[in-house]
Amino acid sequence: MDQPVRELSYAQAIQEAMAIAMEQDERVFLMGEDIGVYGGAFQVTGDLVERFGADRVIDTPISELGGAGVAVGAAVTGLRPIFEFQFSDFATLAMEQIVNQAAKMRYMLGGAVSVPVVMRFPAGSGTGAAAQHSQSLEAWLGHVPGLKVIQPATPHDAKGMLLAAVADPDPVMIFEHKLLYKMKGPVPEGYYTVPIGKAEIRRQGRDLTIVATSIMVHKALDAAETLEAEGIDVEVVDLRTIRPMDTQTVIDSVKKTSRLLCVYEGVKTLGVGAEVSAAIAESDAFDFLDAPIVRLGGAETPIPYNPELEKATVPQVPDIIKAARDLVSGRR
Amino acid sequence: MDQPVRELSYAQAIQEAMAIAMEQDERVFLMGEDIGVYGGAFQVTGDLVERFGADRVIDTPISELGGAGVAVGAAVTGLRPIFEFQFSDFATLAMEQIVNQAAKMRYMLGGAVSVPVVMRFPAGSGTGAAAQHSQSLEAWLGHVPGLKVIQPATPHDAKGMLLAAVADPDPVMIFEHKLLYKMKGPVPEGYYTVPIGKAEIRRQGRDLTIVATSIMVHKALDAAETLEAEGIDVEVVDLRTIRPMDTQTVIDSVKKTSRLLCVYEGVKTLGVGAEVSAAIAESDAFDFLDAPIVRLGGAETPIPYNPELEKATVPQVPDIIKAARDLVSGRR
Amino acid sequence: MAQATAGKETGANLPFIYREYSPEQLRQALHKMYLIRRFEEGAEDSYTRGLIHGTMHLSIGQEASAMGICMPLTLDDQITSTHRGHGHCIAKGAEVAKMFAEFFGKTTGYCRGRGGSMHIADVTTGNLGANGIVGGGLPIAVGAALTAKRTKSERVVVSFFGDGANNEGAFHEALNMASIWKLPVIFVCENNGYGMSTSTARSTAVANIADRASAYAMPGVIVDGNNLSEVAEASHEAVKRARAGEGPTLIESKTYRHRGHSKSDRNRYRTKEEIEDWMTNRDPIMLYETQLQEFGVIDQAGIEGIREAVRQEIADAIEFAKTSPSPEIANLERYVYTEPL
Amino acid sequence: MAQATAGKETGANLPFIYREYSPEQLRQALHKMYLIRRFEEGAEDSYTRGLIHGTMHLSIGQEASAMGICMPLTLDDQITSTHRGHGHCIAKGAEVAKMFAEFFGKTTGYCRGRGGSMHIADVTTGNLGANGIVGGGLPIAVGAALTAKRTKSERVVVSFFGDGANNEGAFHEALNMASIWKLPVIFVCENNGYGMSTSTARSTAVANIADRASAYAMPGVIVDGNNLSEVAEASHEAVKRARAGEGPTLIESKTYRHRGHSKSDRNRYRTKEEIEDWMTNRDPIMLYETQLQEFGVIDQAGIEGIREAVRQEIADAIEFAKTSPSPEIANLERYVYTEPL
Ligand SMILES: Cc1ncc(C[n+]2csc(CCOP(=O)(O)OP(=O)(O)O)c2C)c(N)n1
Ligand SMILES: Cc1ncc(C[n+]2csc(CCOP(=O)(O)OP(=O)(O)O)c2C)c(N)n1
Ligand SMILES: [Mg+2]
Ligand SMILES: [Mg+2]
Repeated sequence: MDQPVRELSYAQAIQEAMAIAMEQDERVFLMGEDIGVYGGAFQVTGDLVERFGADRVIDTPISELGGAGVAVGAAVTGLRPIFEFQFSDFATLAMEQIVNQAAKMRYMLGGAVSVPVVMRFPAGSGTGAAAQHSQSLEAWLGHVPGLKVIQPATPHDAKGMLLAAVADPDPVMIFEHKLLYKMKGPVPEGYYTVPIGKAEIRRQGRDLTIVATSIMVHKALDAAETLEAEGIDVEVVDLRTIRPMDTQTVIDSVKKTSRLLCVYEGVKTLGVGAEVSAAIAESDAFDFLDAPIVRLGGAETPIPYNPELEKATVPQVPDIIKAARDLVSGRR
Repeated sequence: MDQPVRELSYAQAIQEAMAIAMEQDERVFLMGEDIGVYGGAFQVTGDLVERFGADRVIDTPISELGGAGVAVGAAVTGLRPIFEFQFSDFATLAMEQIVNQAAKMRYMLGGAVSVPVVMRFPAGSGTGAAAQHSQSLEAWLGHVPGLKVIQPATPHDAKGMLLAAVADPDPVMIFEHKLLYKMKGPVPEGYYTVPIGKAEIRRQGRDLTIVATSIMVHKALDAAETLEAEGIDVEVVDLRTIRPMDTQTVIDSVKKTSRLLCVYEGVKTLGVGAEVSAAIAESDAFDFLDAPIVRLGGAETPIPYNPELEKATVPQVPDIIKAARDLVSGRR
Repeated sequence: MAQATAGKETGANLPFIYREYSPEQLRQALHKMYLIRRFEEGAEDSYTRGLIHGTMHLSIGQEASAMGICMPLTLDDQITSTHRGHGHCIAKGAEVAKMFAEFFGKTTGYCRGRGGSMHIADVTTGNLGANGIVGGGLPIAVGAALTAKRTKSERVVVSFFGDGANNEGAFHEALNMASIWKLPVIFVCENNGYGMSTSTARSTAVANIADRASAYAMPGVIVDGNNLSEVAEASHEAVKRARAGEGPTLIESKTYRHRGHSKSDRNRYRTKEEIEDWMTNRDPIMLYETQLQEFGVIDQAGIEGIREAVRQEIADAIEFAKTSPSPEIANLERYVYTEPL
Repeated sequence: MAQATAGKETGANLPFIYREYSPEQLRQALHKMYLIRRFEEGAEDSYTRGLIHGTMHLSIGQEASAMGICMPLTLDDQITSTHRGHGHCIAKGAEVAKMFAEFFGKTTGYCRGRGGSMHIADVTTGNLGANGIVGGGLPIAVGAALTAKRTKSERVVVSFFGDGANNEGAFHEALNMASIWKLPVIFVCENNGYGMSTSTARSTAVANIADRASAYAMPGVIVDGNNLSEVAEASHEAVKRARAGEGPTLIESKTYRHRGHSKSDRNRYRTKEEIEDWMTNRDPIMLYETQLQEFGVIDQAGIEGIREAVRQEIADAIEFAKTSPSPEIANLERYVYTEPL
């Protein structure tokens, strides 16, 4: 990339991507609850309504199913909507339109249409908002053919992947961890894309591969620093896309390190790490494995309100360090 | 069990279970679309409305979200509803009430209530009903703490697990494969339960463990017959419960056979087999594995209408035979 | 269809369509209604012979509703349809050959064999698709209408749905948004008295679905859905309103399906007498035919001509479908995503 | 509360509550309204000091609505509440100490620290819980009312929700089912003019939420939500109707929240003047206090007594919460499932 690079927050990076997309293409517009004058529950749309008007930054009524369906209908007839769920938890109200319509319409119609809709899902725990405002539901949508599902972990990727999503002819679901919104990082100016479907190696290492998603990438990198001091050399793979998953990058990494740890915030059972683990266990990387594949996922509980309990439900840096140590030392 | 045993179809077994539950307990009642005089889309409720009246076999309007919520509200205030979705695909409309309310209410209220609701989901492909009436979505609900999720594979288990579900203080989700409804099998008369959370070994074997769910259990057993003639001795584990999953039974089996094949109808990626595979790959059975863990799941596509395509989307007996042969012979 | 003055008689007392359409157009409408009827009979027959699998929902008895609504629509206008959508598809302009091919699961079908009856669509004539999800098409239609408005086109969008669908949350959310944003969309409730086995009296708190229009501050119009002219007139009004930027209309078209809900209906919830009455006294094609003759737009020979033409069209279409190729298994995962060019 | 004749003055011209309740009961109502106000002020203050985390939605300005609706309810009656539910919880009978304890995340809280503000509940006094999902409580209330009807109890169920919630599909489906089954449930829309930042004019196709009642064939009643007596009178009527088996009522209680939507509101969608007007001229507690004095039910000293008692109650409650134990991490997975006894 040749463009000048600034430090932006993850939320600012997304906002900038949306602004660029709207400037470039009349068909792009935003829909969601309180994304206009309020600026969005997490201030991601911010002041975009002032720049682009209430016609292109549309406040919907509190109607997630209908709103998502309107976005699908607009996409299939030629527009390029970016639909914001206020919290990913409210996707539970719109699964019908996402899964039965957006994901399947092209297939059911034998290729007669495309559905270029982008949906954004502020996700994850850590804000004290309790069980109905803290879920990580990316595994559900990752299970649905017809959708593409991404989880950018950095401001750079948040912008580049959103622009890739808008350019994509198919429905793209973006899970954004709420605790990342304020995280800063280098973001090039102007237009660029980061490809959907490609994992990124964030740190090279020899002893152990950690595949992490979203905010867990940063926790894994933190853990890797500590582990390095102990002589454990960790490779950190940022999965970035849940569907289609870039298992090849993980396979190659595991062939090098012989050990795999999957770290994700969603509930452990049937969460994203289950797929990563299973994909490796059935690949030719299996023969390179020196130890069981370990998963660190969310606890088997709704997210609690109490902050200490809340923290304990999802993997933290010390958990990752301990799991890595155990894995490398052969402790079970 | 001491009760006399008859041959009943899977649908009849469920109907009998519901009748017994309603006879035993005034609090039990049925809700769903066209479950009254129509007898249910798959004739599972049949003539129960004549026996128990329209007050206890309640036809709802076509309002899945509201209907599921009514069931949750009735359960939390002392009744024992059994709610039928006409097709499991329509659960997409009710995920809010299932996942945010039924699954979490007890937790969010610190144990002050229980939510003894049973929901039934006719699922799966094979009926030519295309993409919006053929899905297998058990993996979604299996990802949700607070729910119990079961997939009985035989008439015997369908009855016994439904009665266990009604007796259970927590929300139990039952996925019933539509192609099983007409399958017959021995069913004891009267009341009995089959425990939720226990897998069942359907066939003992030495060379390979096949973990299968729902209709795939029967396909796996068929495959095992053919494989036996070739000298391959297959152990077939009927998983029966998705959450909480009985991984111990699978671990024990894999320690014996050293090979694992997971067969399930849901989309392969992030389907039930991903969890089975991952659970084994992180268990102490890992050290016993002589080969990669192989999964046969649904294709990465919506279910097509054309019958040949439809068949090709989900594992069939020859696919299982081939996968088993390859696994045992070390072919990849 | 373009407007013109019709028939032998003229004057303000003529039913709407005789004032609005040419005799040729009126005869074409009869032709299409026959095409719908015979298409469904042909599909039913093919199903019975095992040539079509799965299930299907026939709209026999509801042809005037589909036809009347589509009369004022241009090819640029769009519709979303339902599980009971064959009539909508044909009325909007689809070819029966490609529809049969779809039902037979062939690559020449509108959905290349991937959709079948429940997803029949012809995007080229503005049909965005039948829908397996009751109420699923309503928000999509609102979205299509948003496109129409944002792109400043003249296009209107019609969303067909059943009486049963009116109790879905999607209905509520869609009508509210269409109203607040004054979108060019027409909600057409084909009230055939039942959602599967459940009568509107048992499922719906109000006597007429149109009574709910006031909750969305839009006009609610009730028409005899078996009277082509009445349906077409209501559609005209609503289209005019929509094109003028005045927003949505809810039309309730009261009709009846002669057949069971789908292929697995024991028909325990309706009396023989009720069905008999609608079939013999209120058949929309019969009523229209009689009226056309009464106003001298067609004679018995003309009717026979249409019937024969339709018979041939259907026979040819079935033949086309039968002899078309099936999809190849190797192409199973095609159309899941948009392939790069 | 039991009925009794009130105050110094009598006669048919007295506002409803003065005819229906004893002076003691009327003073208790003021006490509770103060308790709600001071509870929320205390919570706000604790939040500012970092003693409470997460977010919260204050109902300051809406106390007459919560209180008035709950006046005719018995402890056996049930409610479902909302994200803005502190007032409902207290009005229905909960103890502020256990509420504070919950907000502080303690094991002595109503939800043992698992729920917080957004899930505050007191099942023992009939509050089935606040709800983080807008509209989420409506179907649940209908289910609770189904239980009440099936078990032939006298119980009624009240479902509180906001104006924003009225555009959710859940609203539509719930009201329709309650109506067709004639269930003893009362839908109370607390219309404070905005769903978060979106005014009802921008979100809702009708001028009044109660205008939608006709779509469900139930009475729709509009009351001044800041006038305790008006709210209580509407609630009385609806409760009578529900207990008599005549089915549901929709009450729209027009009110206003003084504070921002939650703790992260820049307040760009309302004018200072609008807020100022409601705070100074239409504060429900002030209005009620004035009226009580006017009818001689209380004097200034009495009011001071109530204020002082509430002050003490709140201080004690906060102290209780502060000194209560936190849950142990080891118990993280408790209450996910019902443990066998
Ligand atoms: C969301 C959803 N719920 C239930 C069904 C099953 N179903 C298909 S058609 C139908 C009845 C629909 O009734 P109505 O809307 O009146 O249309 P009609 O069949 O009478 O044309 C039902 C219950 C479905 N397809 N989708
Ligand atoms: C299903 C759902 N959508 C959106 C939200 C986010 N949200 C919380 S409160 C609120 C506004 C609700 O407005 P209203 O119903 O009028 O209640 P009020 O806040 O005014 O009391 C929104 C959009 C949510 N919690 N649940
Ligand atoms: Mg109908
Ligand atoms: Mg409000």
